[in-house]
Amino acid sequence: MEDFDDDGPEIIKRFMYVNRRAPYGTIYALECLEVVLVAAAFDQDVSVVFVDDGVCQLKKNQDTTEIGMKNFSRTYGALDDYDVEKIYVEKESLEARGLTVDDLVIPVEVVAAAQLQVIMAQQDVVISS
Amino acid sequence: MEDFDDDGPEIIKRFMYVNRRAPYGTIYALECLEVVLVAAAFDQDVSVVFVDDGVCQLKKNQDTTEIGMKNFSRTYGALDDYDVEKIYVEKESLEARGLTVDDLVIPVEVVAAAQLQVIMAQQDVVISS
Amino acid sequence: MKFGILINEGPFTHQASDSAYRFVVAALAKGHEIYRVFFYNDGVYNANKLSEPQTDDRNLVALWSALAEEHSLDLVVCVAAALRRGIKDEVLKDGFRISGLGQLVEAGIQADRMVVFGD
Amino acid sequence: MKFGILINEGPFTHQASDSAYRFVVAALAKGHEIYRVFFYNDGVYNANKLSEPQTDDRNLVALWSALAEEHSLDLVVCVAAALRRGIKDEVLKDGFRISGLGQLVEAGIQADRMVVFGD
Amino acid sequence: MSSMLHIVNKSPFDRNALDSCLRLAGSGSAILLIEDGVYAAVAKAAQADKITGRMGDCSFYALGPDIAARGLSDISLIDGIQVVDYEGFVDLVAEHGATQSWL
Amino acid sequence: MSSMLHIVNKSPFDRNALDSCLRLAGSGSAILLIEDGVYAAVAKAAQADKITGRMGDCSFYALGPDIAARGLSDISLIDGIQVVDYEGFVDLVAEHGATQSWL
Repeated sequence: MEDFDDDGPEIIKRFMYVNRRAPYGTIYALECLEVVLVAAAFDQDVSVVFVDDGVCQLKKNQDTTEIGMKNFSRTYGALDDYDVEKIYVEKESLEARGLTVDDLVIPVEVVAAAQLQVIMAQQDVVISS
Repeated sequence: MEDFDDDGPEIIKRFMYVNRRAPYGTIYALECLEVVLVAAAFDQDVSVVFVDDGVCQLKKNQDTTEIGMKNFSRTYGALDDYDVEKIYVEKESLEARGLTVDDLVIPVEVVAAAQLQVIMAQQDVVISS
Repeated sequence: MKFGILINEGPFTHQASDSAYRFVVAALAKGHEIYRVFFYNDGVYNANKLSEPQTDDRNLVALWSALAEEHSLDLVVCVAAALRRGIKDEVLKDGFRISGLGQLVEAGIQADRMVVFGD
Repeated sequence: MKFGILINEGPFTHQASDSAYRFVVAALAKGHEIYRVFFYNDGVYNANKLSEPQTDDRNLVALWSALAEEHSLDLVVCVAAALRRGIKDEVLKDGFRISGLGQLVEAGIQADRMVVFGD
Repeated sequence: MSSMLHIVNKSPFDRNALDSCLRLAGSGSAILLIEDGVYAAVAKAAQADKITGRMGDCSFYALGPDIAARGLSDISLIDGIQVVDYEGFVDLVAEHGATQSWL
Repeated sequence: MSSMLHIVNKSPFDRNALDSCLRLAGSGSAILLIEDGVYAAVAKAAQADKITGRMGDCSFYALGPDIAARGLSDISLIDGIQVVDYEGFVDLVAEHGATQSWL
């Protein structure tokens, strides 16, 4: 893994990865997850947000056998192993889709839109896809 | 131009091309227009519908100089030369976007959703993009 | 019954080509005929033989090509859409051919049903 | 100021690459520095040298390549996204290089601002 | 010509495709939800009344493989939506008149 | 860190991007409409109240080149939306904190 300490004083920034899309219908969910797993190896302050249809990425019991696509929902469980611990799900988005935290494949912090406003405003870099 | 008369009895079908996207933000408007111009050369019953953001394709006074993309809005004027005469714009879509027929680059038939339901239901082939 | 298929998106980014592929497999299994599969817009990327998915992922370029060989499918890539996107003979997968938009219209005329898959 | 740019869509189908190109030109004109342009998702298609737009249309692949040469821009194509989409060295336009996702994260760290262009 | 088959592949939360389909599909149409369109089939979703409002004069279908992929097999769907597989999708196309995809 | 810049490139009629941006952008944010996002700037559009409702606590901008391309130069925009060119876009990014694109 790359190490940028030699380039000067270490920079630690707040990175937020924003997921607003459902899985499988488009590749954005999967390719964003691939970015987050790489980003976790850098010594930065990483958070991942699921809002709008992004919350659907975390739905339990995904079974892609019949659509022939790779089921990557279990990979979200690896975020914890990579020390990505700030995982936020917007309350309003979850409720609008008829879901609760019990439906999700990993433990998350459910935040209301008003709280998420504050968290987003604290970021240095926001990557959306 | 291809001629399929030799393949058997001539088939005349009702083809409808449905435009639901704004121009420039995506290429669908332009590439759909390219299909319609080719389709016009076949001896079929062609209609073109503009609904939702598709109505924005026909807005007058488009000037793409500063975005560096090709302005294809004048090409809609060629539909008449190609004998494509059934051009429908949904009334509700036009109004929601604050537009009127005077804002459009070509003469069209403005139809209410209830009429468009009937026209769509009469088609043999519906091509959307 | 004869089906015509139009695919407007490439492999991977949207599910369109996956859905179309499974529809075609199911139609063939039921004894229907596929008159033609036409690739338009970003759909032309489905014909790129350089595509190399991860080994645990599906490879739509290869799947379409194999299905075409097995069932003599006519897979047509739009020349105008392909040229601007850099899909040319040198990267064209076996089983696909490049031709004009007239092939789409002709499929609409000759097939009993046309089904469009896109974004 | 140093800008990092992320482009998630290819040329033609979405305006993302056009908008990013015009943003970068304007930033350079104002004396800013472009730390890196990173191409992800379908953005990797911007590097396909076989792309051949109509003569009266813009050619983003060529425009990015020329801008990179003129201003020594670092245009990085994500290797994982590119491999599955068939963008490899044999079709890579001059001025682009293929590398890993770490280059995107590094751009986020080193640049003062990151701007994302996509669908 | 028999009634049309409308196909919606977009989430009703993200796009206007379902709205437009429901506005423009004639009485007696069949409406099939595929890909991200299947999120519209969830009974407890905020958008569910859009479909229930047309349940009387249209028939609704949802593609089972897309429901399963998205983990919705353990979720209640709107009463009256029929789940089909890809072969059922083919049958729907064959049994109806023209097919319109609301991309 | 100064306030954020939010970028919306989607039509408010087709997608939920503007809705989500307006729900999650904090007070004092700058919101820039580009590409198909500029349709949200039309004063007579049915969606105009979405932006006027946040005009008090956010600042709104729209990209002139995208407005001109779509033929909206002869149309009234919502009062208070400032039109900028690409150099103005660059300035907005430089003058604010993080930039968030609502794709």
